Amino acid sequence: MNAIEPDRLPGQLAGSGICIRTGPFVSRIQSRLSAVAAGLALLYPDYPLADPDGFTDFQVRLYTPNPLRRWWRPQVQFAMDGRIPFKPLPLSQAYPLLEWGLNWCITSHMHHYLLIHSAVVERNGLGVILPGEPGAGKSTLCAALMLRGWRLLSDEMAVIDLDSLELIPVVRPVSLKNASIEVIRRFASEAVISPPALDTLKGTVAHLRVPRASIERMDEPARAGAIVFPRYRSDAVPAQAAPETPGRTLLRIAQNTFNYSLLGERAFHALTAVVQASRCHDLAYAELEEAIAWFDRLSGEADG
Amino acid sequence: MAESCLPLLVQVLRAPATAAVLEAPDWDRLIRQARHANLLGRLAHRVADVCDMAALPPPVQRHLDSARNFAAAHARVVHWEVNRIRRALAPLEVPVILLKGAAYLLSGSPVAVGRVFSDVDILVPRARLDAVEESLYWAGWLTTHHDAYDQRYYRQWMHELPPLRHVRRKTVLDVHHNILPETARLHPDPEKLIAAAECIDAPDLHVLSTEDRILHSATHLFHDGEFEHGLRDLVDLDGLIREAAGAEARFWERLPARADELQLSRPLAYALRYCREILGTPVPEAMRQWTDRALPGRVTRGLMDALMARALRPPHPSCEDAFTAPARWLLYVRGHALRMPPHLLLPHLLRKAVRSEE
Amino acid sequence: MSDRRWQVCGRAGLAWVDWGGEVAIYHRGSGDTHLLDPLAAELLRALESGPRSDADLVSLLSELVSPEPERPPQALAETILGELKRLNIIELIES
Amino acid sequence: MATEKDIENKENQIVESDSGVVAGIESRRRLLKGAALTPVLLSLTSRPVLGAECTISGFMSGNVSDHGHDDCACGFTPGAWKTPYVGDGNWNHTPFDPGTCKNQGQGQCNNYNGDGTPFFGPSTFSGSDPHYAGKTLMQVLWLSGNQDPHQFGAHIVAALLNAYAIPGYGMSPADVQAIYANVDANGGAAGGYYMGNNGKMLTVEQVVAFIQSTLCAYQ
Repeated sequence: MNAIEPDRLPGQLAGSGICIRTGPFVSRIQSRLSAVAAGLALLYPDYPLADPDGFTDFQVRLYTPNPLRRWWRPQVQFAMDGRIPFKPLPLSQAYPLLEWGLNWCITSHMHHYLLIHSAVVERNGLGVILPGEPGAGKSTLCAALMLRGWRLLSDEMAVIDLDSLELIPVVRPVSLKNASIEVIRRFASEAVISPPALDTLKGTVAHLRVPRASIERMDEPARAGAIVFPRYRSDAVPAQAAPETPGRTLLRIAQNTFNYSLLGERAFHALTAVVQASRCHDLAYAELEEAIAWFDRLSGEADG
Repeated sequence: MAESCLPLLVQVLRAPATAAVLEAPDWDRLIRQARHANLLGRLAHRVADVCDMAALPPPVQRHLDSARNFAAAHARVVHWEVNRIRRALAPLEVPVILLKGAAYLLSGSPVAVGRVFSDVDILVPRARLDAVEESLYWAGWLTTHHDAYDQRYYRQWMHELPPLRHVRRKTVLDVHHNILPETARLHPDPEKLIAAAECIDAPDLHVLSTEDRILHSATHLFHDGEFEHGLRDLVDLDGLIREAAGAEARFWERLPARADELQLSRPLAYALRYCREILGTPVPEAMRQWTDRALPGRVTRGLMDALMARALRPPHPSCEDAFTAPARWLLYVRGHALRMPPHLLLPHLLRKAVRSEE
Repeated sequence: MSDRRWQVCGRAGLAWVDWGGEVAIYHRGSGDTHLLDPLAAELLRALESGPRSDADLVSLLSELVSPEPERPPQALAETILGELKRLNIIELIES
Repeated sequence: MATEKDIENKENQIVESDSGVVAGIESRRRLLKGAALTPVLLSLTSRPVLGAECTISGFMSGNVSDHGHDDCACGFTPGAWKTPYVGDGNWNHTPFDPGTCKNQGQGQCNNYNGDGTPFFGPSTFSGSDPHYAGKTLMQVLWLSGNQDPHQFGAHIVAALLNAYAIPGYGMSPADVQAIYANVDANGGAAGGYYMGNNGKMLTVEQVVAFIQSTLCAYQ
C-alpha cells in the first residue's frame, strides 16, 4: 500500500478504488469519505496491493446514502457490488463499518472455508484458536499476544481449509472495544490505534495496526494445536486454566462457527479432526501478563 | 452501457466449455452476474461438468466451490422440510404434491443440481385445506401474516394460504390449492393437475406430471410477473424442457395439447419463445405455428419482447440500462393485473406501495 | 409402554464420534449436532440399525446397566427416549 | 433473493442440560451405575440456511442487517414473566397489569395480590376452568404442582403476554385465546383436550409442548 503516496490515496480511493490483498482475499475498496482514506493510510500501509484488472473477491463501496443529510446527522452506507446488507450508520462510524462490512463479505460468501468466529495466533509452529464467546475479551488478549511477538493470523475469524485442515491467515487490523482500547494503549505505548468511533452498537470501537512481521507471513498457513476459550474475569488472579473435554469443545466451537450448519457433515468431521489434534482449555484471567505467560508456556512446550 | 448481445452469464450458461478460456476480468464480472441472478451454484456445476476446475484461477475455484456448498445446504434443508411436512400430514392421508424447486429436487431432476431455494411449495386438494393447515399448525408451521387484509388477500383472492413459517427451523412453506389465483383471468382446473400428478414416494408424495410442471413454471414466470428471479426461472424452464424432450415420446404433441386443455397456451408460448431466444432451448420448427397462434398480435408481441429482453437479464449493474427498471415495473403491474380484477388491483398496489415505504 | 416402536427420524442417518465418556452425533437429515451420554448413545446405535420396540430398548439397557441400578431400566429408557424424541432425533412409527 | 446467510450465534444458544450425573464408562461393556439423568449433554440445532432472514448479524458487524425485521422471534418462558424484576418479561409491553406484590422480599416478589388483570376477562381468556377462576394472570403464573395441571395455565398466560410483547411472535393474541377457549370447553386443564377441526385431538400435555416450542429456552 505504501506504493501509493499518501496524498494520492484519497484520489485513487474516490476513483477506481484500491485493491488490497488480505490473505487469499482481494477487496476493491471505493469511497470518497476522508475517514475511510485516513483509516486505510493509518492501518494498511504494509499490505500488498492487487492488480486492479485482475480478479477481485469483494467490490466494496462506502458512501453517504442521502446527500440531503450532508450536514444534518450525515450517514454512511456499506455496499458490496451493489448489495446493501446493513442499515446506514452515523458518518463517524465510517471506518469501523468498512471493517465490519469486509467481515460480512467473507462470512456470507466464502463457504469454501470453515469460518469460526475466533482469533488465531501462532508461535513456534503452534496454532492457537481463541473462540470468541461474547464478552470473553478475546480481542484484547489477541492484541496483547500479537504485540508480544505472537504471529497474528486473524482477530475475528479462523479460516480453515476443509481439505488440508490448515489455518489460513486473513490478517486485518485488530478491533478493540470500549475498555480494551485503553488497556492496549497502556500495554504498548507504541501501538498504532485508529481514532475511536463512539456509541456504535458495540459501544466505542477502534482498530489496532498489525505489525509488519505478521503481514509478511500472511501467505504461510499454520496447524491448529490448541483451542483456548478465554474469559476475562476480574477475580481470576492468578489466571486459571481448566481442561475442556473434546466433546464439549466440539459443540462449543461449532456454535461459534459461522457456516457450520451450511457446511453440515463436512464441518462436523473437520472440527472433530481439529479438536482431536488440539489441547482444549478454558482460561480465566484478570491480568494480561499472566495470560501471556501461560500462552508462552503453552507454545514453549510446543517446541520443548 | 449494457452489453448489446447476450450477457456474459447467459453466454456461459449456453456454452459452459467457454469458461475454460475466460480471463480474470471476465470471471470477475461473470461471478458477480451469476450471484445477483441466484445462479452461481448452477453455473458452478455446469462449468465443473465440462471444465478441469483445477485449471481455473484459484480465487475462481473458491467462489464456485463455495456456491456448490451453499446449494448443497439448501438441498439438505428442503429434503428435511419435506420429510417433516409428510410426517405432519401423514394422519390425514392426503396427497402432498410438491411444486417448483422442491419438486425438481425430490424427483431427482438435473434442474435441481446447484439450485437454491427460498421456500417450499406444496399443492393440496382445496377440500382438505383447513385440515392441512391445522395439522401443520400443531407441527409448528405458524402464519406470518397476522394482518387481517393480508389474510383476506390470500384466502379469498389468491390460490394459496398466507405463507407459513416453522417456529423452530424458520423455514417458509407455501400451501397452494391451485397454480393460479381465484381472481386470475386464466382458470386451470386443479382437479386435472391433481389427477395427473405422479407419485414419487408412496403413498403421499407426488409431483405434477412432466407437462404440468413445465406449464406451472411458465405460468409462474410469464403470468405472475415476479421478475426478481426471472432468469433463474427461465433456466429452470430450459432445463425442464430439455429433460422432458429427451425422455418422453411425442412430448412435443402432448405439451401444447395439455396447454390448450388447461387454458395455459399463452404463458407456454412466451416460455418457448424466450427460452429459445435467450437460452437456445431446442424447440422444433413444427411448434412455430402453434406458438404464433397462441401469442398476441405483432404490436403487443413487440412490446413484450422489449420488456422481456430487459427483465430476463441478470439483475446486475453490468446488464442493466435506463429502461430496465421501468420494464420490470410495467411487468410487475401486468402480473398483478392478470391476477386481480381492476377493482381489487388499484387499492392493492397502493397498499403495497405504502407498506414498502414504512 | 405398549408395543409401539421407535425409529431414527429421516432416512439420511447419523454420523458418530465416540470419545468414550461422551459421544457426538450429527443428524444428516436435520443438520443438528448433539453430545450424548454413553447410555443414550447405545440406545440410539441400536435404533440406527432398525426400528425397536420399548421392550427391546429396556432389555438392552438392563444388559448395560449394573444389576441394582439407581434407576430402573424402564425409567431410564423413558427419560432417554423422551429427550431424543423432543430433539427430533427419533420418532414413534405411526401405526 | 436468497442471500447467503450470515450467522448469528445468539440465535441458537447451546441448550445445556443442567447438572446431572453422567455414568462414565471406560470399556463399552462395563456395567454402568445407570444414573444417566441427562441423556443429551449439549445440543446445537441447525441454523436457518433457507427461508426467512431471521438472523441479525449484529454480533459481529455491529449493525442490524437491512432486513433486520425480527419476524421469527421466540417468546419468554413462564419463568421470565413470573419475575419481571429480573428484566426479561416486561409487562409494560403488554396491556395487562401483574398486580402489586404481597410480600416484598429484597427486590424480589414471589406472591402477588389479586389486584392485577384477572385471568378470565374480555381482553384475556373466556371460560370456567376452576383452577384459574378468581385468579389474576400473574397469580396463575405462580400456581404450582397440581394447582395448574401440566402448567397449562402458566404456559397459556406466557403465550398471551408474548403475543403482545414480542414483535413477530408466532401466535397472535386471538390464536392464543382460541386455544384456551377450545381446551376449556373440552374438559379444561385437568384431563381435557384440544379438539381440532380436522378431527385430530391433542392432549393438554401436547398443547403445552407446542407452546414450549415457541419459547426461546425450548428451541
